[in-house]
Formats: sequence, C-alpha cells, structure tokens
Amino acid sequence: MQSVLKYGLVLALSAALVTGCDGKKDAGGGPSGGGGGGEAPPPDNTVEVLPDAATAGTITITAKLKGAAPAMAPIDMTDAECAAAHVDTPALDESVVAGSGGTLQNVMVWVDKGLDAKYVFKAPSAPARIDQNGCVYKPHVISMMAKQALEVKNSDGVRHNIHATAKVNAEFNFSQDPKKTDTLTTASKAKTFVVGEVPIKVKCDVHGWMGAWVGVFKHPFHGVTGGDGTVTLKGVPPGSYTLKVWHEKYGTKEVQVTLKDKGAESVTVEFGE
Amino acid sequence: MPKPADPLSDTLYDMVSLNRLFFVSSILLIAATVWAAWQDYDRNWKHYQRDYNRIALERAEKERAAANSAINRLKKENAQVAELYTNLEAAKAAVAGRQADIDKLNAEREDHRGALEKALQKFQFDKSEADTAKQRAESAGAHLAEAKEKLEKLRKANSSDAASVESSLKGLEAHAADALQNYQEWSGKVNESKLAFEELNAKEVVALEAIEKIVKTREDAQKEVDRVEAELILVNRKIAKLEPSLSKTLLAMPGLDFIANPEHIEQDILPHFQEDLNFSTVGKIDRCRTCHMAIDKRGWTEKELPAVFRSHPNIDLYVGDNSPHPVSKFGCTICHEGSGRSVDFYTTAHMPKDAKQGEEWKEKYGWSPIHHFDKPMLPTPYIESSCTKCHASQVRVTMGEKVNLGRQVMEKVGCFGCHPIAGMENLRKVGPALNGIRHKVTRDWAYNWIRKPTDFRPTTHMPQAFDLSNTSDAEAQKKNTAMIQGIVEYLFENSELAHVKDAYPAPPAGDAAAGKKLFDFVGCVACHVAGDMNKAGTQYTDFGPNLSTVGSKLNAGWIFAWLKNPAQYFHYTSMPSLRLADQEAADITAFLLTQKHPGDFPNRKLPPVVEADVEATLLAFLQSSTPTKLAQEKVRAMSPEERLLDLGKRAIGHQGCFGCHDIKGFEKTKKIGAELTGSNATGSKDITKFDFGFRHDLLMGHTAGAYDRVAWVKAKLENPRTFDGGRFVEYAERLRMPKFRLTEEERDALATWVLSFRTRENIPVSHMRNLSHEEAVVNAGKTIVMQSNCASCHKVGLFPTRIAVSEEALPEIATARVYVARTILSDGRQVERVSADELAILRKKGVDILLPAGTWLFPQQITALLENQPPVTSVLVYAWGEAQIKEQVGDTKAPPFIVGEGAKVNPDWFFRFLKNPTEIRPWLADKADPGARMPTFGFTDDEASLLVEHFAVLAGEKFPFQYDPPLDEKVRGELVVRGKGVFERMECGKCHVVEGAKLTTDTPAPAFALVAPRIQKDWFAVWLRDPQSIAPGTGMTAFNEEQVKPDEVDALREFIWSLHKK
Amino acid sequence: MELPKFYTDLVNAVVSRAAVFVILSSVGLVLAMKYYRVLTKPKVAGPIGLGAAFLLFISFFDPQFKTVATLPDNVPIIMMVASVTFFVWVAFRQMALNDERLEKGLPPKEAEAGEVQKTFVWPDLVYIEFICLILFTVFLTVWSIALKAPLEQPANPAKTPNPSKAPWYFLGLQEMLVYFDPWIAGVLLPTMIITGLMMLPYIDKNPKGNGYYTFKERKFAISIFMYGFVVAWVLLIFMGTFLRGPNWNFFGPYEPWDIHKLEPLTNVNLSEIIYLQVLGVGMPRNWFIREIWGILLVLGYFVAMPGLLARFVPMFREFYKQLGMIRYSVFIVHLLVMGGMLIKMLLRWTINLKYLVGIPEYFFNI
Amino acid sequence: MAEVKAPEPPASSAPEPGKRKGSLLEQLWNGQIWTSIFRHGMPDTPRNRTLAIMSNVFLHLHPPKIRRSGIRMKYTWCMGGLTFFLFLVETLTGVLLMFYYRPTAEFAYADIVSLREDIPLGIMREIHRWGAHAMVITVWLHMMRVFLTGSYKPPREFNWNVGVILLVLTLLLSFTGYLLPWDQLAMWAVTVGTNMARATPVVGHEGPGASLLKLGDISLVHAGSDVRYALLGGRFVAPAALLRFYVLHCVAFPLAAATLMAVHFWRVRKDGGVSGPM
Repeated sequence: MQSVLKYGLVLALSAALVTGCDGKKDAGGGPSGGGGGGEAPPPDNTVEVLPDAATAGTITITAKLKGAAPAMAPIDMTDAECAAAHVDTPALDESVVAGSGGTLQNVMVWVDKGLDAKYVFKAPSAPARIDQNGCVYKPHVISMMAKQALEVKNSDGVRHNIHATAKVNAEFNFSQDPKKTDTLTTASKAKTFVVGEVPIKVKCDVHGWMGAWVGVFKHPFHGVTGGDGTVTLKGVPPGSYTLKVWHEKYGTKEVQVTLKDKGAESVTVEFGE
Repeated sequence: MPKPADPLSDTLYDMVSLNRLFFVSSILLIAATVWAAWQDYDRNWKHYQRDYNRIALERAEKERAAANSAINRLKKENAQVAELYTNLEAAKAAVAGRQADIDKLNAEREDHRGALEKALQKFQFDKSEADTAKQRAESAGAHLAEAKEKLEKLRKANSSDAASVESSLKGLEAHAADALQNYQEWSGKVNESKLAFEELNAKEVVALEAIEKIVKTREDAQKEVDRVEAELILVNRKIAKLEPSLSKTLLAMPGLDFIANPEHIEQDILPHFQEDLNFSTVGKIDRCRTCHMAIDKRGWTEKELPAVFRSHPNIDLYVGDNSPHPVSKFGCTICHEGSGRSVDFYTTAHMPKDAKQGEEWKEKYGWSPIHHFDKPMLPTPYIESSCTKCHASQVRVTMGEKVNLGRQVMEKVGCFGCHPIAGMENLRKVGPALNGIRHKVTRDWAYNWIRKPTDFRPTTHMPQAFDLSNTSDAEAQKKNTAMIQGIVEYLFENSELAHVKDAYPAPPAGDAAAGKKLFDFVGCVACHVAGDMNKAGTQYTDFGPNLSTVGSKLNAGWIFAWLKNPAQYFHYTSMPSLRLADQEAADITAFLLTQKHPGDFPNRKLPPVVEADVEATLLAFLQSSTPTKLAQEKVRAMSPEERLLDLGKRAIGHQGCFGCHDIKGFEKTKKIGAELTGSNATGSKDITKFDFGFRHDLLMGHTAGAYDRVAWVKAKLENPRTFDGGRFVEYAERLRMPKFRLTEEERDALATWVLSFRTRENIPVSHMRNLSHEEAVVNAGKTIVMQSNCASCHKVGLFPTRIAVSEEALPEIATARVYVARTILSDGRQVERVSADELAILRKKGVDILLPAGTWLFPQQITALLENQPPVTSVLVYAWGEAQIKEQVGDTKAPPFIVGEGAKVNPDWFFRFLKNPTEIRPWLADKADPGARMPTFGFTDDEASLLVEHFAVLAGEKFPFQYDPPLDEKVRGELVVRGKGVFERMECGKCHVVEGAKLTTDTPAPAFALVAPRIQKDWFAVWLRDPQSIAPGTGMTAFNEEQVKPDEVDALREFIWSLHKK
Repeated sequence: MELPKFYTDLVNAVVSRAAVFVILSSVGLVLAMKYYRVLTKPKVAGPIGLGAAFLLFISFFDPQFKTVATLPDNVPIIMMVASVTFFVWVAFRQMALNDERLEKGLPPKEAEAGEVQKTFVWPDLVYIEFICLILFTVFLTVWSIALKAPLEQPANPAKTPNPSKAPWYFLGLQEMLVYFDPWIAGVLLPTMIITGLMMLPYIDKNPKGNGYYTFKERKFAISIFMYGFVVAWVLLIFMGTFLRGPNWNFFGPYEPWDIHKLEPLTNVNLSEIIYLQVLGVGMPRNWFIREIWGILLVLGYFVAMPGLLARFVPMFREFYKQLGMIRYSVFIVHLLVMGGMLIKMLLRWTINLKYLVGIPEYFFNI
Repeated sequence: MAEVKAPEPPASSAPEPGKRKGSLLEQLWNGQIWTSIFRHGMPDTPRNRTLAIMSNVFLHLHPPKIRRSGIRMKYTWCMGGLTFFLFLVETLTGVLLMFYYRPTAEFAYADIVSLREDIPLGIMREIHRWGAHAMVITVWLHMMRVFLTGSYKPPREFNWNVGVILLVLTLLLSFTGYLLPWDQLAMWAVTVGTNMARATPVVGHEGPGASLLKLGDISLVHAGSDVRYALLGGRFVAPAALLRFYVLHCVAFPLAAATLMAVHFWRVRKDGGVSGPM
C-alpha cells in the first residue's frame, strides 16, 4: 500500500508543483486534459518583452524537394473501424508529402539561434490542435509554443490512445474515448509541453501506423510548410539568425539569415536524397 | 653621564661610550621585543579573516542595495505595499500630533516615580523581614514540638529528667509565641506595603497603557512595513556584525586581543574522532574554518572569489547543516586529512591537486610539501579514497563515483588474485579456468597470447607479464621465451575434462547470417562486442571479452558446447545460459567462427625450444633456494621434457597465473603479491617503506615524504616494473607485477581505491555508515546485480550515475529525467527513509513529504520544485542521462524497467522467474528481431531470494509478502461481472490477449492469463492511472477517472485476476 | 647559482671519509698550535677567518648543504663551531702576546701593575654585564623570530627515522659508537670525561699559568685539552651533524644523502685476523683462548705502558715523581684511554679492525 | 642599576636625606620610600659605589672591588655571566610554557602544536629551545676559558669541580627537555641517547657483566630491571618516560643546578674572585 500512497502523492504533487496553485478543482468542468478532473490553467503572469513592431521584418522559407516525390504508400489498417473510414480513398503514408511546384510539405522551420535573450513571449491563448480523424493524425506535423494549450480531438468512432514520447517534457499517454476532445494545459493531468523540445513523436499504441510530430518553442518564430511549401515568420526583429529546417525523413538543415530593419528575407531550402 | 674628573676617574671603561652602547642596545632590545610581539600578533589567519570580512561586507552591501531597490520597486508597482508606507507616515504624523498628551502622561509618571520606587523598596524590605520571621516562627514551633515529644517519652519512662525538660518547655513556648507574633506583625506590614505599592503602581500602569494606546497605530504600521522589509532588516543585522567599528578595532589590538577579539580561531571540536598519537589518542580539532570562513555558507561560488573563501563545492553533501556530513559532526580532516589543529598554510599540510597548482602555490603562498607530517591532505582528485573509512559496509559508496570506479576496475582486472585484500577475498577469479585449455585452443595460440595478449585482443584485461621494462633486454627475452614455453607445456599437460574424451564433438552445421542476427538480438551484445577488435565497449558491454577475433582462437566444438552450457566448462563463469536450441547455438557458432583476427597473429607459431635457455632459466630459479652445484646437478638429472615442465610450473608460481585462473596443481598456493590492506595498507604505511628505486623524478623533495605516496601508486600502475629501472637484479628477483591495459581515468580511479586501503581509524559506530536491514539487502543484492551485469539490459537506474541538482547544475540536467534517491521533506531536509511514525510526528510539526524517494521526475518538475519551495535549494537525485531516456522512450522492445519491480510483481513469481525464466513478452520477437531473452543465470536459491528482497526494498515494499485481505466469493463474483463490463468498455482486449493465453508475435501486450500469479494487486491501480510514471515509454495508456471510475478499479482488477486458470 | 663541480668534487673527495677528515683536522690542530704565534696575528687570522666565512657562505648554494645546515636544530651547531673557533683564536692571541712578554722577562699582561690594581665593580662590571645581557637577549629574540623550533611527526615507536641522531651535544659519543661498544662509547667514555675533568686540578701540578693566558708555560696541558675538546668533542659533533647521513654513512658536505648508499662490510676482529688470516686455522671455540691475544694487548696497553712510560720517557718520569703512584696511575689511564680512542679509530680506518677483544657472549667488546 | 641612568643631581645642593627641598625629583630621592629601598646616595663616591654593591641583594654577588683584569671582556668573555643569565631566561620561559603544556602522551604533542599555531607568545618555546642550545655553548666556552687561563689551579680546585657538575647538569637539563615535545625528533634522540644506558657494565642488561648476575638461571639484570628501565620507567621511551623526564627537567635538575650555582658563585668570591695572576 505504501507504494500506492507514494505514487498517488507524486501525481498530486507534480501537478501542484508545476502550477504552483493550491490544487483547487475547476468547478466549470468542460473539456479537460487527459480526461478526468482537469484544472484551470494558472493565470499567465509572464511580463512580455516584445520586439519593436516598427523595425520588425519577415522571413520566408520555402522547402523544395529534389527530384520527383516518392509515391505515398497506402496504409494497411488492421482495425476494421479505421479501415471503414477509408473505403473510398485509401489512407496514405504521410512521411513525404509533396507540395505544389516541387515544394515539400510538413517541413518545420524555426529560429534556432540569434534571437535576443531579452525577449519574452506569451503563449497564444488559442490552443494548438491535433485531430485523430480516420485513424490518422491531422495535421501530421504541428509547431506550437511552450505552455500553449494543446487540443487533442478524437473524431473517430474508436478509442485511441495518444502517446507523446517527449524526452524533456513530461511524457503522456492517455486513452481517449471516441468522439471526444481534451484540452491539455499546464494544469491538466496530462500536461501540455512546457519547455522547448523538437521534435516530439506522437503515436497511438493501438494503431501502430499512426504518427505525428510536434515541435515546441519558446518563441513564436516557427511554422510548418503547407501545400505551397512555404513558411512566413512575421514580426521578427532585425538581426542575424540561424534557422533550422526539419523534415521527418530528410533530417535537419541550418540556414543563416540576416534581417535588416523592416527587412524581408526569403530562403529556399532543398531536401532530397 | 658625563665623565666627571673625580672621583670616577678610575673607571676602566669609558663611561660615555658605555652609555652610548647602553642606549643603542636598549633601543635594539625594545625593537626586538616589539618585533617579537608583532610576529606573535600578526598571524596569517587574521589576514584571511580580515579579507573575508571585507568581502562579506561588500556582498552584504550589494544585498542591501538589492533589497532596497526591491522594496522601492514594490512600493512603485504594488499598491498595497505603497499603502503600507503611506499608512506608516500617517500614523507617525498622528502620533506626533499627540505628543503633548504623551509628554503630559510622562510628566505625571515622573511625579509619581519617587513615591513609587520608595514604596517598592519598602515592600521588598518588609517582605524580606516577613520571610525571616516566618522561618524563625517555624523553627521555634518545631523545637517546641520536639521538646514536647521528648517530655512525653520521659514521662512515660518516669525519668527524673522530665522535670528539667518541663521547665525549659516554658521558655520554648514563650519563644515560639513571640516568634509567631512577630511573624504575624510582619505579615500585616507586608500586606500594607504591598497595597501601598500596588496603588501607586496602578497609576503607572494606567499611564503606560495610555501612552501605548496613542503609539499603537504607529507601531502596527511599522510592523507591517517591517514585514515587507524583513530581508533588508536581516541584511542590516549582518552588516552591523561585519562593519568595522572602533570597539572592534580596539579589541583586536595587540595587548587587548585576549579579551574578546573579533578575530579568533574558529574550531570544530570532534571528540568522537580520535587522532592517533601512537601511544595514545586525542580528540580531533579542526580549525580549518578559521580561514575557510565561507566553507559552510551557501552561495559563495563566484569564480572571482579567492579559493579560500568559496563555499564547499558540494555543500549539499558535505559541510552544510542539512547535509549528511555536517561540519559540526564530521569536521574537515576526517576526509581531507592534513593537520586540523594548524592554521597556517604550510603546517596544515595543504597538497595541490597537480604539479601546476603546486607551482602556483609556490609562487603565491611560498608553499612546499610538508616533510614532517605523515598525513598531508589528500590531493582533491583522490579525496574519495577517504569515503571508505566510514562507508566500508557499502559495496558501492553512495556518490563516490571515483572510488566506486576504482573498485569496479579492481574487480574487473582482479588485483586480488595476487594481492591479499581485505574485503575482496571471496570474489571469483577473474580469468577462465585453464583445466581444459587443451580442448579450447592450440599451443601456438596460447604461447603468443601470453607473450602479448593485446596483439590478439586489444581490449583484453589479461595483463602482459613478459617483455616489460625490466625484462626486455636480449638475455631476459630468451628467458621469457623459455618461461612461456614452459607455462604452455605445463598448462597443456595438465588439462583434463571429465566430460570430454579427446575433443569436443563437431556441432551441427550453422548459418552464420542467422547466427549474427541471434548474436545481435538474443542478448549476447549486452556483454560482448563483435565485429571490431579495437572497440572497448561500455562499462556493460565490456563485461565479457571482445569476440571480434574469437574465430582465430577457438574451435567449433568448444564454442558450441560452451554456448549450450557454459558452466560445464567451468562452473563459476559469469556467462549465463540463454537456453539456446541446438540450431541456434550452431548458428551462433558459425557466426563466431567468422570473427577472424585480421593480422598475422593466427600465423604465429610456438618457437622451437632452446634447451640452453630453458636450463639457464631453470637454474636462475633454483639457485635462489638451492646451493649452486646441487641445482646444476638437479637440472642435469632431468630430461628436457621434465625441465620444461618444471620451468613451467615455476613460471606459473612466479608470475601467479593461478591468481586469476584455475590451474591444476595450484589449488592451494598462496597469493604472490604484497598485502594491500592490514597493518601495511598502501594508503597509510610508512612512506620510507615504499621503494622508489631511481625514480627520483617522482619525489617532491630530496627524500620521499608522505606526500609522494600518490605518485608512487600511480607510477606503479602505469608501469609496474618501473622501480627496477637502473638496477641490476637477478632475473628471478625482478619485480613481477604484470602490466594491465588501463586508461588514465581508470588508473586514477584505481589509485583512489588503492589509497583508500588504510589502517583502521577509530571511527565511532555513530559516525559510520551503518546499514539498516533494508540497506544491507540492497547492498548485497547490488553485488549480484553487478556480477550478473543486469544493468546492461535493464535500466536499473539506481547506480552509478548521480547528479546533485543545485541551481548551477540545473541546465546540465535539463535534458535528463531523474530518479529521486532521497526523500525530500518540505523543510528542505533530505532523508533516506521516513517511517509512518516519524511521518506522523513530522506532520504535527507542519512538515510533510514533498517528494518521496523512488520516484521519477521530469526536469521541469525539478525547476518548479526549486522555484516554489524556498527551503529546497537542491535535490539530490540519481539521474538518467538523455541517452538512456532515448533508449527507453519510444522503444517498446527494450527489456523492461526493473526499478519498482518489487512493487509490481509477486515475490513468489519473481523468485521462480529468476531461477527459471519464462517468456512474458513474446511480441518482442519477430523475424527482424528475435528479441532479447532473459538468460538463465543459475542463481542459487539464496541469490534469487536475495534479489527478490533487494527489489522489494528498492520499491519500498514489505518482504516477503503483503497482506491481501481475502474477498468474499460472492462479492468477488459481483466485482468480476462488473469488471468485465469495464474491460469491454475500455477495449482492453484490443491489445491484451484474454483467452487461450496463447502468445504470438502479434500480441502487443502481455497476456492477462499471466497477470494473477505475477502482479501485485496494489500496483494495478497506480499502473492503470499513470503507467508512464512507473515505466517511461511504455505503450500502456493511462485511464482517467472518467473512463474508469474510482469504484470500478477494483472490479476491473478482480476481473483480470479471474482470467488466470490455475 | 651552483657551486663549481670541481670544487664540490674536491671537497667531497677529501672529506668523504671519516679517517681523512679526522686526521686532517688533527694535523691541522697540531700545526696551528705549533705556529700559533704567527697564525693568531690579526693580519693572518683575519683572512683565514674571512676565508672560512666565505666558504661557509658559498656552501649554502649547495642544496644538500643548505638542507642540512638550515635545519633549525643544526643552526646552533654552526654557531657553536664558529664561536669555539673565534674564542680559541682570542685565547691563543692573548697567549701569544703574553708568551712574548714572558720571553722578554715581563709579567703577563694580566699581571701588569695597572691590571692587578683593584677597581670598583660599580659601574664598570655591572654596566658591561648589563649591556651584555641586553645584547644577548636581543640576539636570542631575533634568533627565535627567525627560526621556528622544529616539530616533527608525533612520536612513533614503529617508525625509526633514518638517520636517528642523539641531541647534537652527544653526537661525539654517538660517533664513538661506530668504533666502540655502547658500554665504552656511552658509559665509560662519558664517565671518564667527567672524572678526567674533575681530577684535572689535582694532577696539573704546574704552578705556572694560573690566572693568565699562556701557552708556553703549559704546553702539555693545553695541547691535551685542545685535542680533547676541539677534536674529540667539537669536531666529532660537527661530523655527526653534517657528515653522517642515512644509515650513519659518511657523506661529503656537498654529497646528496642517498639512503641506498652502501659501504662494504669488511670489519674484522683481532682474533679473526690472527686465526683466520695469519694462522689459517678455525676460530677456537673457547672464548678465552680466542681472545687471549687481544686481552694481552689491552692489558699490556693499560698495565705495562704506564710503567714503561714512567721508566723511559723523561716527561712521564717527571709526572711520576710529581704525582706519586696513585695520582700518576689515574692520570695515565685517562690519558691512555684518550689516546686509545684515536688508536682504535686509526686501526679501524687502516685495517678495518672491529674489536681487539670481542666477547659477545658477555657483551664485552673492546 | 637604575641609579646609573638617573640624571646627575645638581652639584651645588648635594641632597641630604630628610631635607624636603628642591624639585619634585629631589623630593622623591630624599623621601622616605626611596631611602627605605636604596640606602645610599648616587654611586659616585667610593663609599656609595661600595654600598651600591653591598646593599643590593642581586649585585652583592660581586665584591665591591675586583682586579681590573677581571673586568676585561677579553679576559673573561662574560661566558659565566651569560650562562647564569640563560639559566634565568630558561626558568622564566619554562614557567610560562608550563601553563600550556601537559606532560602526557595525549596532550604533549597537541599542546606543542597549539604553542606553534595560536597560543599568544608561543615564541616562548623558541626562546626556550634556542636558549637551551645557547646555554650549552656558553657553558662550554666558559669551561674553555677557565681552563685556558689555568683558573682551576689552587685555590679553585673545588670550584672547578662544582663547575664540571654544573656542566653535566646543563647537558642533562637540555637532554631531558629534548623529549618533551613528544615528536619523532624528541623520541628518537632520547632513544639513541638512553640506549647507551643498556650497555652500562653490570647494571645494564646489555652491558658487560650483566649476564653474570644470576640467581640460579634467573637473570637479575634484564630489560625490565636495569638502569635504563629505571631512567625511562619502562623498556622503551613511552609515556612514563615523558613524565619522568618532565619532572627531572622541571624540578629535580633545576633545583640541583640552582643550589650548585649558589655554591659556585659563593666559592668564586671565597676563592679570591675572578681569577687573575697569582
């Protein structure tokens, strides 16, 4: 019994510690992180130090794919209910998704070095979203800020478990009932990511093919390429930066960018074997 | 005195010049006396204290400025705080406005004061008189009673004395009556004077209360402000203590400094540690803090600070009040050695950590190694050699990284094979038995292997015994050859195995490719490296020999037999059985045979025996014990074969091969090396007993001093024959310690461990690291865990990594997940274990467990802990490095965590499993990955049950079992039914196999049929709610209270438990 | 700075054996006493003194010498040697002057009319004594400030220091241990030093030289005393301190004290010389027969020699007449022991003689 | 001696005891307190110079008048006086050291360390030690001077012998004090020194003749009963020896030396003062 007490205490404590609040239950209920008694996220008292909007510029990164894109293999879904969702169009493996005009989708871009340490950013109030739809994560790659809430949605009629194999942040792996949405905050039982870490693989242990990637950052200068293969980082203060460009299959590349006052820089990064 | 003409004209000496001489000599005397007094006064440590005070004051002033600005900022930013200050001002003004009233009240008090003090005095005097009268009255009464009693007795006895007693009785009665009356009178007076005093005093009280009432608002406001300024007030107090003042200067002046000198010796008196003075012992006194004034204070860590004023670098572990080794209890020199009573840089016997620091010290402090002191301080790199003084009971010293590594290295290379070492007597020999060598390798191989083992296997622990610095000249080489030939001859002639006739039978044909896969996955790689003969492997994969060249050494028959059953070849081998099927073993055999040595080693042959050399070598040995002529005759009388065999036997005895290998004929031979422990322990024996030979370069002075000990040990480990350098020594008399392949780090650690061998010091039991029963179990279990190399597959986690988390160290561990090793209380204390009773007491005091030992923490939880719990400034934990996390998280095929295994599985099952492992996770095996296999170690019952208890204790569980209240069958039946519903709702069957218990490679999770006998019921609830806290990375998903209601947990559990068919 | 090698080698070579050192010093003393009138002249003595001081000074550049000489307990020995040398000079200078006066028929300086005249103790004597004490106190204080009293490891019966030395003033006796058994070196010799000193007034019948410095009038007495004090006492202390190193081996002043230095062990007893080397037979089993030669020799030295001296040597004949049988015997035994010391040392150095009489059965060796 | 320093009183008005007159200083010199201590005027007349010596307990070691040669430094070297002075220095510093030093195996060494490290005026130990060495040297030089001037000759034969005993006592004082720090230097020097006592003929167990003293086959002189045992209170230098040496060093030898010194000085006077040509 001792061990039960012990572990119970740890769970309560870790919640209390991270939030710093006294553990009052959120009376409002509503969608709660990790299922079960969620707690109101603590008020974010962070005092923001933002770059001067007058001098800030933009950086546009375009990810290109060398040569022809490999064909996306269809996924063999062993779960009948999952398979049922893809009767018309088979689900495809999204590890390499080509965009329009030789560009590459699902490429994560972020400012890695060069950002002045004095800046402090608040996480946006809107949560980052990830949806389990047809036993596939949508989107396949997301980037978010540390302490930003994470909304995990299960649009399927089957139970999923969502397992974030974080190494620096707290790992979570909770079971999610069909047609349910959980919002993970810094206070919920399964916590959203609170420190920078990239990439975090998210998977479902029931459905081995399901996989998504999350990047967590301390600042807002990050993004994932969409169909046009570009990401635009806005409001970046002038300076010299090292950007990192990551793709699940092709790895990480570094780009140097120097941004002038109100400048606008464009960079193209090429991936491929 | 001018010389008068008369009558002193008869003086012999010229008085004027004598006067001058007298004047000069008097001046000199005064000067010398002043100089001596100044020398006496101006001690070095005072300079240190002054410097410290100056720096401390600067720091405190900085703190004050920070506190001030913090208050100012608060005033600006926080309306409430600002209000406090306005309140105070207002209250001050209000009180000032009523100053007239206060003055009036005070004037009234002053008017009354004379009468009041007089009345008080009268009351006190009257009271004293009354007390005296009372005592007299009591005494008179008692006398009277005594006399009466006596009279009574006399009357009864009809004594004639009665009359005289009776007459005196009257006087006594009168006296008693007087005394009583006197007492009553005084009592009355006391009452009066008391009344008078109280009356007057009441007026005083009224006046005071009135004043207090007026002032109260201001004082209350002041208190509020003080609360805001608490830190500032503290700093101000600190500054007042440090600030120079006239009185301090005066008290520190020579001549006055005996009164209450603010500069004084700081000492820790440690009567329980006895310093050995050979004839007697005396309690230790450590005066180190006289100069190292910040050693026990936190936060003195800046690089710019002089080293002498820094906090102890590991203040959570040593010196600090909350640490397990507070300075008040342990002092300094018990670990550091040196002269604790001294307060001078030289006489305290400081020792630099390396030659470079020595040079710096010479320049800075005029340092030189102290010659006349037997225990100079240990250079910091070797400081951990002191740990074992008190921690001898632990196989691995908590946090003693270096000394542990040293011990581990020694256990690995087997120094105890030749050197008797207390505490290591029962370790197994580190080398394989050679009783069956004939069936294993060829003579050619054996000869060349002994000659230079690293040529065949660069990573081997087998040391090189020949062709070393003192045996590499041409003459010695000839003898070396003869010796090795003799050894080979002896070994091969004396190898017989009961279960082998001529040779091992050839194994069935195997597939090398399949063997490679098996080798990689089935578990061989946990202990062995293959494919690269130069790869050293990690602490774990270096456990067994590197197999990259093994195909050039062994024959197929032997390998096959060995793989099938290692213990058959030699019974105490560490190699476990992997329960390989014949085909599997054949495949691996085939694979191992592909691991050929790439160089010319396989072609090297046993050179032809040169008779003359054999004879000469044999004579060299015989001559030392036999008269020369007799020896020659004896040699001549032997046949060449006999000579070779005899030489071989002598060579084995000389080199002590039997220390590491079982060799026939040497079962009872004594170890050949010097004892490293006991009265001549290396770490403490007289330095003059170390033979430095001609290695004068190792000496710091002209002759060896105690401070040269480290250099000797290190030189010996680096080149064991070095002290023969430059000497002419007979072949048979030369130093014979072989040379081990050790890295610089390993040698350093080994030196630390060897230096820890010292003659026993008188450490009281109260200061030893005594092991509780549980700790002893963990300790003993740890030995088996290490000997079985469990940690290579299972992340045992508890050792050997450690990180002391302090604010400075935080970034370092930001990427690690840590295991809290000590229970942390909310008042910042860290303790090993808290019993229920202790917890109850603590809770009454408002202290609770903040983090129980044995839990996993993520980095940000530690950060939060440090931020939100001011008393906790650091957490002492064992850490898991990033690499280990990566290995585990996201790899469901890794062998399971066994931290917490004791809480998870039933002891009975665990015991059976250790004895005879069965498959639990068949899904680990598929075509690409046959899956690791828990080997059969052949644990004895004792070992297995010790291991079970070990893990039970680690998990904080009771042993051997927990009470599991039996359930009413009916209740159970209901629960099972309900549980089945939950089970289906939660779709547990999607991953876990329920029926049939047939496990296949497709099964993603363990079969429930196996759960009941294996898993502890208590554990289930925790696992269900948060599996990741127990096993990071597991594919098991958490179920919250909405999914499985709290009251459904038991039902679900009972259902699962019911699935087990007995 | 380093001392030139030829110089250190030369000194080490000359002084590297006890025999050479003692014999050279003895010869030096004899020469000095022979030519004392010239040598004590300030013009001669001054440069010699300065030269010696210079040699001492440069010796400090040698690490070995510096190590030994600056040991706090060895500093007084240097002072002792220096002050003894200085005062020997002071005394002999006055002797030389007085002897010149005596030759001219004048009284010694101390007996001049003006000197014999008495004078008041106050203020002369009291004053100079007082100044003397003050200056000495200054000296002692400065010495104490400059040099810390030594303190080594706590006493440990299990660890014998090498070399282990007696307090410096007994080092002469410890040196004697090399040549004699402890009962002679440690008991007999010190006792005889004391008795010898005590009997001195009763055997020195020379009425001259009482109360003034003179060499001429008491050549014999002063020579014996100078030999006994300066060579057999002070010099041996110097030797024991600076030239005896580990294992009590003899080292040159600039020779590093190597703990492994070995000397061949080839000392023999007189009986071994006679029986093994000369006669070539085995050692007799009976100790008396074995040692009879040595016993005879020693007896001869102490019994026959006094008589022979008294009979044939004029000086001793004179002594015998003056002192009578008993006093003469006491005197001559002391004198012979003193001489015997030197003879035994010489025998050791020349023929490696260990004992004249060696009866270890009764701890009796001479 | 203070008188020597005192300024010359005005010559015109030579003070007479009892007259209250003149400056404050004069009044002091003529006052009852002063005259009760110093029973003579300024020592500038033969009478007063004689009185200065004779009425002072310390100075009356000296005769009022001595031969001139006895005052000459060149002749006396002042070595006897220095030896006596050093004896006083050793007494004084020794007494101070006794406040801090405990002659037991537990404390002896630790106390010396404390003297070295932190005890106020720990320099006393240095003065004591170096003073002892200096005393040995001065006493030798004194002996040499006395010999070289032939001053042992009649009538001073006895005093020479007293001097010889004092010389031995000086060495013994130094030797017993050598052990007290209880360090290696002390212990082994004393071990070497006392080892010789083993070989004392007859009464030392390794001395010639000792093996002859037997009752039956029981040896009477053995390591536990010989003269060295008596000296050390044990078979080797051990805590008992420390205490023995301490008592000898602090009580026995100083008393003996002081007594003999009194005899020595007294006999100097009685035998005709500092020697000179007869």
